[in-house]
Amino acid sequence: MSFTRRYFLRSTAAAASATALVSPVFIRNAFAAEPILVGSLHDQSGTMAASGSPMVDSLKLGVEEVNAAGGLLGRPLKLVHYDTQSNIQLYSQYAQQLSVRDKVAVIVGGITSASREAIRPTFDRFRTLYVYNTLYEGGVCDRNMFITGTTPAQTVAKLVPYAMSKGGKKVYIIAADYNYGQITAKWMQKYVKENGGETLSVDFFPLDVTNFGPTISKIQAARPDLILSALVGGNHVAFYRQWAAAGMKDRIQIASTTFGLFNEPATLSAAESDGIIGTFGYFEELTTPASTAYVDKLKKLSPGIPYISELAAATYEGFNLWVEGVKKANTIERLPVIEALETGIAFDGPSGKVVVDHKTHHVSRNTYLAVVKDRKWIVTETFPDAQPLDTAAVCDLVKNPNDNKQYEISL
Amino acid sequence: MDLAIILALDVLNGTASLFLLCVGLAIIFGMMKIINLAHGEFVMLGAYATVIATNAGVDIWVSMIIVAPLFVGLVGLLIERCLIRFLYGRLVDSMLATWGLSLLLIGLVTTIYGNTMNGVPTPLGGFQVGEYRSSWYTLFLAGMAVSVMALVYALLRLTRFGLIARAVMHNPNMAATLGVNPDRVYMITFGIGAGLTGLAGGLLAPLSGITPVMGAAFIAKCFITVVGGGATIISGTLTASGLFGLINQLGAYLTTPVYGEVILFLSAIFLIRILPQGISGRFFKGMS
Amino acid sequence: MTEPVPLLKTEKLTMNFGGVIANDSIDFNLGEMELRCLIGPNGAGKSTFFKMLTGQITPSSGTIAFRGRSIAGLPSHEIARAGLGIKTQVPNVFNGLSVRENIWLSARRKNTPRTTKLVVDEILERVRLTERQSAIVGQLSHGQRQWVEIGTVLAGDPELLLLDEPAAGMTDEETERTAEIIREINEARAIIVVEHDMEFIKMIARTVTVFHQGRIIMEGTLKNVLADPRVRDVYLGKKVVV
Amino acid sequence: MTDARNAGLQSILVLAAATGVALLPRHLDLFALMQVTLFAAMSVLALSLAFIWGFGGILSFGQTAFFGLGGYVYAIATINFGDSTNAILLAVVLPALFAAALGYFVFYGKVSDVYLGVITLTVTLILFNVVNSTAGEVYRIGIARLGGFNGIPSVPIFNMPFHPEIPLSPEASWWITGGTLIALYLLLRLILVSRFGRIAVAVRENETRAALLGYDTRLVKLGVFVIGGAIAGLGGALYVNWGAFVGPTIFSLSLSAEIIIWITVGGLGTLFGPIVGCFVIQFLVASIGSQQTFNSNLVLGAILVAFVLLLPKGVVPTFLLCLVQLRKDHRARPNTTAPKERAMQVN
Repeated sequence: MSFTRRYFLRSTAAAASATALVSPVFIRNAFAAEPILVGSLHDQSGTMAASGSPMVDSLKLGVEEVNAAGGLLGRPLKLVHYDTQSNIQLYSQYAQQLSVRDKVAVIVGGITSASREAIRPTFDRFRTLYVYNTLYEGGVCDRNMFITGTTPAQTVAKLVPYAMSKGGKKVYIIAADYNYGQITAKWMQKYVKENGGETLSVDFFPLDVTNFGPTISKIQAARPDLILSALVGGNHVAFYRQWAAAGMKDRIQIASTTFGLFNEPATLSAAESDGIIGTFGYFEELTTPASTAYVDKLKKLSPGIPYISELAAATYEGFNLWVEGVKKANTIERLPVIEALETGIAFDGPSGKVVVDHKTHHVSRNTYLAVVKDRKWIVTETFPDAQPLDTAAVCDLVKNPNDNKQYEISL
Repeated sequence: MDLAIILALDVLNGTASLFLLCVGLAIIFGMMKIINLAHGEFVMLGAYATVIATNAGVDIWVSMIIVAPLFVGLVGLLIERCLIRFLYGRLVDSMLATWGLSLLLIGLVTTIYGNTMNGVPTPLGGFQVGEYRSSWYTLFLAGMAVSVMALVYALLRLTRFGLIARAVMHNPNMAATLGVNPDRVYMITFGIGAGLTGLAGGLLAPLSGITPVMGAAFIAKCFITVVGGGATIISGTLTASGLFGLINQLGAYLTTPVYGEVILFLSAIFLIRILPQGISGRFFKGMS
Repeated sequence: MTEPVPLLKTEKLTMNFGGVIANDSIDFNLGEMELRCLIGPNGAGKSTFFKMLTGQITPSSGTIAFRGRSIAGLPSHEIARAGLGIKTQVPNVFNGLSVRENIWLSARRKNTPRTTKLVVDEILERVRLTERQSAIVGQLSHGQRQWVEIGTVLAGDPELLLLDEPAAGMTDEETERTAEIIREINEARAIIVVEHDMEFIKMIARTVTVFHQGRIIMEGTLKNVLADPRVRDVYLGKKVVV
Repeated sequence: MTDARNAGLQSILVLAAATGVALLPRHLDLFALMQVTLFAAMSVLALSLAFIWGFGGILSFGQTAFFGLGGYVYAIATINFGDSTNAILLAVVLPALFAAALGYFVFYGKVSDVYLGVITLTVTLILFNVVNSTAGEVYRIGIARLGGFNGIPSVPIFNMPFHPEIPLSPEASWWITGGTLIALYLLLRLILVSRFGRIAVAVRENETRAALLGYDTRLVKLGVFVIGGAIAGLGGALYVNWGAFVGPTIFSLSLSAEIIIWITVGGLGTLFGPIVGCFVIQFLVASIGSQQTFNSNLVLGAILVAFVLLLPKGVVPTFLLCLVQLRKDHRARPNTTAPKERAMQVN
C-alpha cells in the first residue's frame, strides 16, 4: 500500500515498546511466560451488540481452552478486547491500537462488512494477521486475512432449491439495503433462475425501516409462492411480525439467509415464525457431539448468552484455525503462520470440519438447512464441505498473493 | 379497488403510528422547548414494559394501554425531577443531557435484559379485503390515535390543568404571580409527554423487533415531523404526520422504501422552506 | 410652480394583519430637516407605521417614497442603506458587545477604519457615553441603552431618524439630556419621534401628527393639536394633564 | 489595554501549540501519534461548528454533511487523480459550494433557526440514505467505486504535494493535521477581528438590529455558513487521510450529535473550548471501550448527564471564570466587565 517499509521500521523502532516486536525469537523464548496477545474487535454496545456479544464470549472460550491445555508454544494467551460500540471510527482507532501499540499476534473480529473494510487496510499496513468470522457477501481477496463465515455460494445455493420445492417457482426477494443484502439478492436471483423459477420483484430496505405495511401490500399484489429474505437486524424483525399480523404467514412460504442470526426464532412467537426456512454454517440445535460439547461449555462460561449462531461458532473456529496454524509454523510470526494456514489446515469445530482454502483464504465448511418449529430450529439437511465458490471465481491468492481488494462478483 | 383500500389502510397505518410516536415529543418540545433526544428510548421503554408485563402474565391489552404509559410516565416524572428541571431555558444543555440520558437508558436496559428480548405476538389477526389481507391491529392503531388526539385536545382545551399549562408555557412569571406553581406544571407536562410516548412504544411493541437500540429508528423522523408541524400541538402534529405518513407510504409503495424515505425527507425540507415562520426564533434566540 | 419632492411621502399605506387593520390608508408627508412627533394611544398604529417604513413588515398596499424612490417592501438593510435609521420601541442593541463596538458596527459600514474611529469618538461624545465606551451594553441602565441605540443609529449617518419612544423609562434628568441630543441631531437631519411623554414632546415638538385606530386624525402645531377636542377625547383626556 | 495583553497571551499560546505540534512525534509512540492525529482532524470539524454556531448563531444539526462530503470528495478525487494535492483542494471547494447552495436555499428563504437545524439534519439523513444505497458496480465516479454501506476502503493517504510516489509518514500526517488545526484557529481569529467577523457576531447578537443598520444579514450568515462548510470539508479529508477509509456512517446522526456535545462540553462561543471538548470526549469514548466492567453506553451516558448538571457552562469558560475569580481575589480590585462576557470575547 502507501506505507513504505522504511517508515514502518523507523517508526516502530522509535516506539517505546518496539523491542518486543523486532527482537529475535530466541529472546522471546527466554521469557516463556510472557503471554501471546490475541486482539478482539467486536461491538458489545450499540446497534450491533446483539451480534457482537456472543462472538466475544465464544472467543473467550477458545482462549480459555488453549490456556487450560497449557497455552500455545509454551506461552499463555491473553485476550485484548475492545468494545467498538457499533462505531466505525472506533474500529479504525482500536485496529491501530491493537496492531501498533499492543502488537497483538492476531486480530479476531469485525462484524459488518463496513467495519471489516475500515480495519483491513490498517492490518495490511501494519502487517498484522486478521481473522474475520461473519457471514458476508463474499469477494474479499487479501492474503493478510482469513475468513470463516459463510458466503452466498455456501448458503443461498442450498437454500433456494429447497425453499422452491416447498413454496413454488414465483419468488419475491426482500433484502436489507446495503452491500450484503444487495449482493445476496443477486445470488438469490441467480439460483432462482437456475432452478427454473421466476423473480417477481426485489425490494431493499434501509436498516432503520420498521413499518412494512406498504411492502406487505406490494407482496400480496405480486402474488408470489415464496419470499426470500435477507433482512438484517432488530428493526427488520418487524417484517415477520407484521406479516403474521396480516395473516399472511401460512399462505406464502418464507426462507431466509439471515433470519436466526440473532436469536429471532426465540424472540418471536411460534405463530409468527413456524415454518420459516434458513441456512447457516451452524445452528445451536445441532446434535453432533462436537456441537453439544461446545454449546455446553459456552453456556457454562456465559450463562446469559441467548443463542449460539453461526457468528459465535465461526469465531471459535476461526480462532482455533489460527491456533493450529501457529502450532504448525511453530511461531507467531505473521508470514510463517499464513504459510502454515495456506497448507490447508483443518479444524474440527462445532459445525464439523472447517478447512482453509489457500486460493481464497476462505474456508470450506458444512452448511445446514433448518426449519423453525416452536421457536427452535429443526435441522433437516446437512451439506458437507460447501466450498466458497463465489469468491473462488474472482480471487486466486495462489497466483496473485499480492491481490488486495473486495471483488464484486458479477453474475 | 381492493388494492386502493389496502393502500388506504397502509397510509392510515403509517399516519396513525407516526402520530402516536410524535405526540409525546410534540408536547415536550412544543410546550416546554426541550429537545428530548431520549424520545426514542422512551418508546423503547414502553415496548419493554409491555413485553415484560405480558410475558409475566398480564393481559396484553392492559400491558399496552395501561402498564406502558404508566411506567414510562413515572420514569418521565423521575427524570424531570432529577435532570430536566435544571434545564428549562437551556435548550442546548437539554440536548446534551437527553443525549446522555438516551445512552444511559440503552446501557441500563442492555445490562439488565441483554441485547435481545422475546417479543409479544400481534393480537387480533387479519381480515380479507378482496384478494388481500390486512390486520385488524392497523384499525386498532388508528382508533388509538384518534382517542389520544381527543384526549390531548380535551386535556389542553377543556380542563383547568390545560388552561394553566398553556398559561405557564406562554409566560411562567405571569402565571406564577397568579398563584400557579410553574415547576409542578412542567413536571406534570413532561410526565404526560413521556407517558404518551410510552403508550406509543407499548402499542408498537407487537409490531416491532424489541431491542435496547430500537429507539434510534424513530428519533429523527419524529423530530422532523414535530418541527414540520409547527407550534400548535394537535393540529400541527396531525397535519405533519398525515402528510409525511402519506408521502412515505405511497413513496415506499410506488418506488422502494429507500426512496420512500428520501422523498419524505425532501418534502420535509420543502415544507419547511415554504412555511418558514413559526415557533422558532423565540426560543433559539438568546441561547448562545 | 412645482412642489419640492418631500423627504418621505406615503400614500394610502395600509397594513392588514389577517383582518385586523393596523394602518388604514396613511397619507403622510415629511420635509427635509423636519422634526415631527407622532402621538396617539397604545395600539393606534404608530409602531406598525415605523415597521413598514423600515422594511420589518411588508405593507399590504400603498406606497412609500423616500426622496422620491419607492422603498415599500424592500428588505430592511436596503432601506437602511437608502438613509433611514430607526431606534425601535424596545431597546434593540447588541447586548453582548461593548458600547464602542455597537457604534463601531454601524459606523464601519460606510467608512474606512480610520474615519470610523473618528466617527465613533464623535458619536460617543454626542450621546455622552465616552466614559462608558468599554462597558457591555447589556449591563447599562435602560436610559443609557437608549442612548447607545440612538448613537448607533446616528453613526450610520442616516438622512432620517425614526425614534420610537426615545425617552421611555428615563429619569427626568435623562429625559432632558435626550431632548437636547435630539435637538442637536435635528440640526442636520430629519427626525420622526413617537412619544407618550407630553413633557418631552413639549421640549422638542414643532409639528405633531395624531394617530388613532390606524388612521391619522389630525396634524398641526402642538398647541393646535392639544387644543383640539377630538384629540382630547381619544387620547389626552385620559391621563395627560396639559 | 486588556486587549493588547490578550493578544500577547494568544500569540504565546499559539506559538506554544505550534512548537508542541512540531515536537510531539519525539515524545509519543506511533499509536498515540495516530490517535492525536485523529483527534486533531475531528477538532477541525469541531472548529467549523464552533465558528458558525458560537459566532454566527447558526446551529447546524448536520455539520457532518459537509464533513462527510469532504471525506468522500477527497477519497474519490485522490483515487482518480492518483495525487492527493488537488483532491484536498476539491474537498474544501465542493463542500463549500454545497454549503453555499444549501445556505442560499435556507437563509434567503428566511428559514429561521430551529427549522434550519431540522433542514441540515434532514440533508444529512438524505446523504446517508443515498450514499448507503450505492453498492454495486454501476455506482462509480471515474475509477472510484462508491461501495454503498461498505464504504471506500484503502483510500490513498496524503502525499507530498504533486509527488504521489511519496506518501506522508505518520509524523508528517500529524504535522499536517495539527498544523492545519492551528492555522485554521488563527484564520478564524483573524476573521473574527475583521469587519466581516464583527458583523457576523453582531448578526448573531441581534439580527434585526444588524439589518436596520444596513447589513444584509442573509449574506453575512451565508458567508459564515460557507466558511464553516469549507472547514468541515477539509476536516473530512484529514479524517480520511487518518483512517484510509470512508463510509456512509460519516453522515450519521450520532456523529452530528457528538459535535454538538464537544462544543457544549468545551464551551460555546469560544474557539479553543470545542477543541478541548473534542479531545476530551474522543479520548473518553476510546477509553470506555477498553473496559469490560460496564456497558459502554451506560458509562458515556452517565458522564454526559453528570457533566450538564455539574459544569453547565462548559470546561473552558468555567476554567476562565475560575481564573478571573482568582485574579480578582488576589488583587482585590474591581473588575468593570463581567467575567462571562469577557471570556466569550477573549477566546
